[in-house]
Amino acid sequence: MRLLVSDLTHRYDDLTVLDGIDLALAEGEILAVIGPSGCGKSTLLGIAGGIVAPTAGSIRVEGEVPDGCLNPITFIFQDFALLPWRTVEDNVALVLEHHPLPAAERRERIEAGLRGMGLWEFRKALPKQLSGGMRQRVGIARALAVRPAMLLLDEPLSALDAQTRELLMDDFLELWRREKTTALYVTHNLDEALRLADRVCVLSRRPGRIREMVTIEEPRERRQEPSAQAHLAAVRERLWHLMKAEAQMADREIARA
Amino acid sequence: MRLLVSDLTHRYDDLTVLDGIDLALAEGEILAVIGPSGCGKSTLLGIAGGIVAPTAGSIRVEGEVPDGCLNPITFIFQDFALLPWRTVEDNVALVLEHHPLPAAERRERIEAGLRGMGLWEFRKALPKQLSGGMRQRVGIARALAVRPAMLLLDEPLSALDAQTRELLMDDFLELWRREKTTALYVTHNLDEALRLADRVCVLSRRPGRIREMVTIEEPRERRQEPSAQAHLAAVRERLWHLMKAEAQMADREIARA
Amino acid sequence: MPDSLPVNPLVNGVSAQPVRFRGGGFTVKRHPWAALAAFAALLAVWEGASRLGLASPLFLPPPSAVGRALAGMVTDGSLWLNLKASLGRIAVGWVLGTLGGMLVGFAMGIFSTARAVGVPLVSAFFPIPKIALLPLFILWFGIGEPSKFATIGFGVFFPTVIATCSAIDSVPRNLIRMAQSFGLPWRSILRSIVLPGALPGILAGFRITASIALILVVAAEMIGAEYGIGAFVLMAGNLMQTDTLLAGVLVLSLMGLAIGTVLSLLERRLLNWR
Amino acid sequence: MPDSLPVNPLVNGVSAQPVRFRGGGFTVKRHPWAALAAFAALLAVWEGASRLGLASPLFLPPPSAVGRALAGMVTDGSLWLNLKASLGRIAVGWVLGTLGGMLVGFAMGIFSTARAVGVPLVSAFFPIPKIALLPLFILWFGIGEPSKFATIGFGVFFPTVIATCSAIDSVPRNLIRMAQSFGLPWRSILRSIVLPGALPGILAGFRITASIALILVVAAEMIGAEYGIGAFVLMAGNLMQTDTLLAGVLVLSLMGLAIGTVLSLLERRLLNWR
Amino acid sequence: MSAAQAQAPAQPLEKATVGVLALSSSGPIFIAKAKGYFEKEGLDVDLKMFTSAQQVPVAVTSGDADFGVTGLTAGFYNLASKGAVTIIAAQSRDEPGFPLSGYVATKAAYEAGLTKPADLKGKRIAITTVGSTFHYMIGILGQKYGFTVKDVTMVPLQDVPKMVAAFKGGQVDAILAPSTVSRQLAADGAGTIIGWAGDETPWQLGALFTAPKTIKDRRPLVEKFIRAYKTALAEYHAAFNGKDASGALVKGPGYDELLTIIADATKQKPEIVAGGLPYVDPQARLLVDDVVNQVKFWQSEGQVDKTLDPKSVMDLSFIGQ
Ligand SMILES: Nc1ncnc2c1ncn2[C@@H]1O[C@H](COP(=O)(O)OP(=O)(O)OP(=O)(O)O)[C@@H](O)[C@H]1O
Ligand SMILES: Nc1ncnc2c1ncn2[C@@H]1O[C@H](COP(=O)(O)OP(=O)(O)OP(=O)(O)O)[C@@H](O)[C@H]1O
Ligand SMILES: [Mg+2]
Ligand SMILES: [Mg+2]
Repeated sequence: MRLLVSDLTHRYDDLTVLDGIDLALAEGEILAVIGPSGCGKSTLLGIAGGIVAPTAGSIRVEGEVPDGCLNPITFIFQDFALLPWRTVEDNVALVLEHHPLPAAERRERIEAGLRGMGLWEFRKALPKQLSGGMRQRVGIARALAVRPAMLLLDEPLSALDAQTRELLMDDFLELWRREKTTALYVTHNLDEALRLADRVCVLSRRPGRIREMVTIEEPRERRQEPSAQAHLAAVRERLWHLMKAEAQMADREIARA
Repeated sequence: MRLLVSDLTHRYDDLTVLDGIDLALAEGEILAVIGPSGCGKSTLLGIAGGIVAPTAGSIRVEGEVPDGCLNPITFIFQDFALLPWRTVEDNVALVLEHHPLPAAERRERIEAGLRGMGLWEFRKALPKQLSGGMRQRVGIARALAVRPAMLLLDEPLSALDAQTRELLMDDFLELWRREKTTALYVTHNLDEALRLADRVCVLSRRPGRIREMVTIEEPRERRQEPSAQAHLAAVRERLWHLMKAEAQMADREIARA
Repeated sequence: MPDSLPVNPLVNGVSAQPVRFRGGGFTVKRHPWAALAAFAALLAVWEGASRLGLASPLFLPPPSAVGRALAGMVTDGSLWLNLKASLGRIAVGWVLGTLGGMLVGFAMGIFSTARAVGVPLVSAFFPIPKIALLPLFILWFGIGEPSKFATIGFGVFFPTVIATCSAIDSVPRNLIRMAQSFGLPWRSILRSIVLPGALPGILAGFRITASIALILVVAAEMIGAEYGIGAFVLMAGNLMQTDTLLAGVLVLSLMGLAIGTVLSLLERRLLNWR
Repeated sequence: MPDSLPVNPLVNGVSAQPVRFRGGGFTVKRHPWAALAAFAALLAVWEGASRLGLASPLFLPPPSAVGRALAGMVTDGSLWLNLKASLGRIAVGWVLGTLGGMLVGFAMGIFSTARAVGVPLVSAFFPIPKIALLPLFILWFGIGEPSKFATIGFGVFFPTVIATCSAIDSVPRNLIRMAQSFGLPWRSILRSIVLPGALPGILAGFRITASIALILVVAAEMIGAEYGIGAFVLMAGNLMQTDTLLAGVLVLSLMGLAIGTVLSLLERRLLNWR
Repeated sequence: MSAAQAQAPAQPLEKATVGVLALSSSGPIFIAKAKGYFEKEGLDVDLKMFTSAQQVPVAVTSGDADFGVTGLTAGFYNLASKGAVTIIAAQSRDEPGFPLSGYVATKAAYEAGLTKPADLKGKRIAITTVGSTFHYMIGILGQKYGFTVKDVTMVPLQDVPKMVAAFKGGQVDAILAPSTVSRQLAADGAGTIIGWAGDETPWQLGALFTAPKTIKDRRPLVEKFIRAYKTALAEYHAAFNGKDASGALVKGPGYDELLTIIADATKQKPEIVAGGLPYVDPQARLLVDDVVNQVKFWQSEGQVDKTLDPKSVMDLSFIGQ
């Protein structure tokens, strides 16, 4: 599934947070979005997923929805958004309930999702009994249960420990290899972006504009290999530089304010 | 201020999350705590700060409280815990209100905190109008406003972008140089631990036990220098290895469940 | 892999379709005219039904007749006389009941023991019909104003207790733990966390208790009241003067509307953080 | 820098003091005996006051006398007869009022237009006193059961509307956005998100409306009822049989207590996620 | 009449409802029902019990009851003035020697000189409601002793328990209350009975009424009902209203049986009922002049429409008056 964003602008009351964003995601592409805190990354994601109405501009998708996909464009939320009154397994079941699935498949999807996230033991627990990282993992299991054609990820790993994050990134990559899910991946972690993304979109400080679009030439499969390190280091350096410039400008503006 | 934890055990109903923890923090020491998601890090912090009553064991502090310190042991929360009905500046003001401070100093502390976090522009905003990272920065500003003698930080930077995180780490280091604040720093980010901590405490998967206590020999001031990199890389390797072992064991257990 | 800028073959792809907007709804928008229109429609139907003879004027006098009765009350000054007498009773009774109820409700919301004792006591005492207790009120408080304050006050007290207590339950506990961790004294926690966090529920309770106070003014003025909207309505009912009766009821409705509007303004003011 | 293990000079430091526990409180613990003790104390004080002549037996007969009257009602079968008649009325009236109120409350909580129309209408109609309208109720609904259902139903309807509507306001909007993003149909969102999210507020509303229904059974049975706890209380009042009157009131209290207990159980059951 | 009686057993009974208060003043209706006089006329009469006099004419207006018997209040005349109800026969009346409503003075007021009904001028008197029978009784007491209702302070308290409470609490000087309550207050020592309304101001307390529409459309039904009613009235009168030479009440034929019927219907103890049995006219004749006086009184009080013609509230053709 492809995503086309053109000339997108968004304002909350009179605070402009996104200004003239143009983006195109190819089938199966993973685009990482980085940018200073508060620049409008979550807002962009919300617009792409159709739950925030943009002030101006258009956002379109194109392409076929694969078999078994129940919700083509699917979110993984920064604030988890779990139902506090449902157990872990029922939180996952929620997004399958309104689809006519055979009971066995429904069960199978839930179990696969929870086992994959290491939450099977906790399937009967309520959200209040989970740690922050565990809650995020429920959110991921829930999103994967609908077999999305396009994932919108809002800092999905920020609440996780380094090791779990590592394992989950492996899982994501596995998923992408299998399903070719297109993804818009908001993160503030350059390592994640360098590990997962095909391209990295650097947003400027608010109002968010596309500061630069950086393509990572090295194919994802080979990025762990020693030969790739030089290129990755260069990209990292570049991203770092761009971000630093933004942050400093923000700092200067704030000092003036 | 020094912290002494001895033989600490905690259970939620019949889930044991911490088991026989012994810890000692020296004056001005920064101890990073890492461990798999759900192993009890937040719980440990809660107990250290006196807001979770431990099932067994003792937790004591010792040492003088510096001038101007209004709340010796102060939290920075994983879930921000901002009052939704107060503006940014009033959220910071909250923790000063019950202290007899001259109005000028009160104002000065709030302004310094907000400017330091780049939130001065947003001082009149309500939490619902902030992004996740901005909310966390309010939480940090609030904690620093009381000039704590000991900070308990629960993944304080996890919601922030790489660059802001970098700047904040600099700020923390500056603070520590100045104030010699003791800190218990829960994180899932090895880089943060390596940059900030004197020692790193690796917790095992639930029930959390101290798996290992790793001392970083290189003084904090010199860690950015090339000469330090070899040692840091070795420590990193070691921590990585420990974490991986824990995660794998957890994985195996889950598979068996 | 596509280039980084929008000049991209896909942009002109034929099959591209806009992302369907799935959000929206479940927010409060204001429609200031809708209510006026509704009231106007209601009046029109009512008057029409009367004109067409669908409702006997004895059973349901038309709004014009009720309006005439109301106009009569205005011109002979009895409206103001009755209103003045009732407003004082409602205000004092409501304030007393609300203060008491919030006090007890806060205690029950905060202290487990108070709740353990309070919940069953409230369950047992709330359903006691005030009409049955009026003789006792007369004995204890006489037939003057105090017994009227008591009637309204008790009626307001119990719903306030329940609303306050359940509003406190809905205050997020993590905020309280945060405040405790900063060493906020207990009173500050109450004032700065519990009270504002419980405010939405308490205001919703006010909507209920304000109406109850208006209803109970009738019960209160059963106790030898010479003037008062309640006494007026009772007398009209006893004399089967349905148009006057409805005029009195209309006055109560308008008071309810006024209080409701004030509460809506308060909510918009105090709960803009939601 | 200290070693990694607890064998540390500081552990034996003289000045070390335990970290003060600052959390706790603001949670609900159960004290099953507290309520019983409170009721026992209350009864003792009441009986004592009567024995010592502090309260006139005509207006506040001692609990023993009330108990005797109640026992009399049990043995001559009149308790069951009256209770049966009233229970049906309360149940039907409450269910009708609650269903209607929840329907309207949901509509008002969800649709801005419904709210814009509904809030002022509720403010205007809620304060209409049912006691004053009894003659009109007879004219409109007759003297049979319908007018009794209407009296109780209307009394329950309005508080339910308000409680439901404000409970829906307190459902976190991010959960609704989440559900929308997963393409949940509107009805599923209502059933799976809005309804359970509003449940705490709705249950608190039930506590209020259940008691209101019990209170209103007296008003309802003012209209040509031969049997019923309300009719019984009214009749006892007219004959100045205070002990019998209080026995009837006691029955209402006990019903309130029973309903309150059921609601507490329900809350513990349905709201264990908080 | 003979035709009706002949038909009765063969035909299914005609249904009718009557609204009553559970008071001994409705005794004749209870008797007619219990002893089958309605059935004899071919009627299946259903009794609807009410707790306040105001509701009975409303129920007749709404069509929930075909007939009503209760005290005459201002509210009744207002309904009558709108053409909703018409008096067709008498019910009980206040007569000398029949203690129905007592003037009771509080101890303090009695000691301060309130010893006879004429002294009530200028006092605070608890009554049920404005427009009630008690209100009128004070009006005619004033007519007798030369004061108006403006000269007394009437404290409307809606019902007996509140009146008693206000009385006991010393909030009023006197109370005008039903005999049972009056006697109870006197027995308690809380007050002194200073007279009975029947002795001071005999008047037409209550009436049997129906809707004009019923008279128009179902005249035979009304005739049958009245016949049964009158049979019961006569029996009641014979049993309870007889006096000996000294003027004291004597038990007439069927006394115990009828008393049991009334006690059952009112759910009161027979001895209590016996103490407050009102006088009825055996032919159901109405005190027409008093009814006219009532209407005029309410009109002068501004509580009944001035345009109401007092004669128009009655249709006495059924009792041949
Ligand atoms: N509902 C809202 N009303 C008003 N302003 C809002 C609202 N939501 C977000 N904003 C503002 O929009 C800006 C962008 O918010 P957004 O959540 O998109 O940032 P972000 O890039 O995701 O930040 P972070 O990395 O911290 O999550 C912020 O400055 C915030 O103040
Ligand atoms: N209130 C509670 N009731 C019951 N169980 C709880 C409660 N809070 C936490 N737990 C359980 O305790 C364990 C540890 O929780 P804690 O929040 O301390 O983990 P953590 O190490 O901070 O995890 P993370 O890195 O994901 O934040 C988890 O398994 C969780 O299920
Ligand atoms: Mg964000
Ligand atoms: Mg945690």
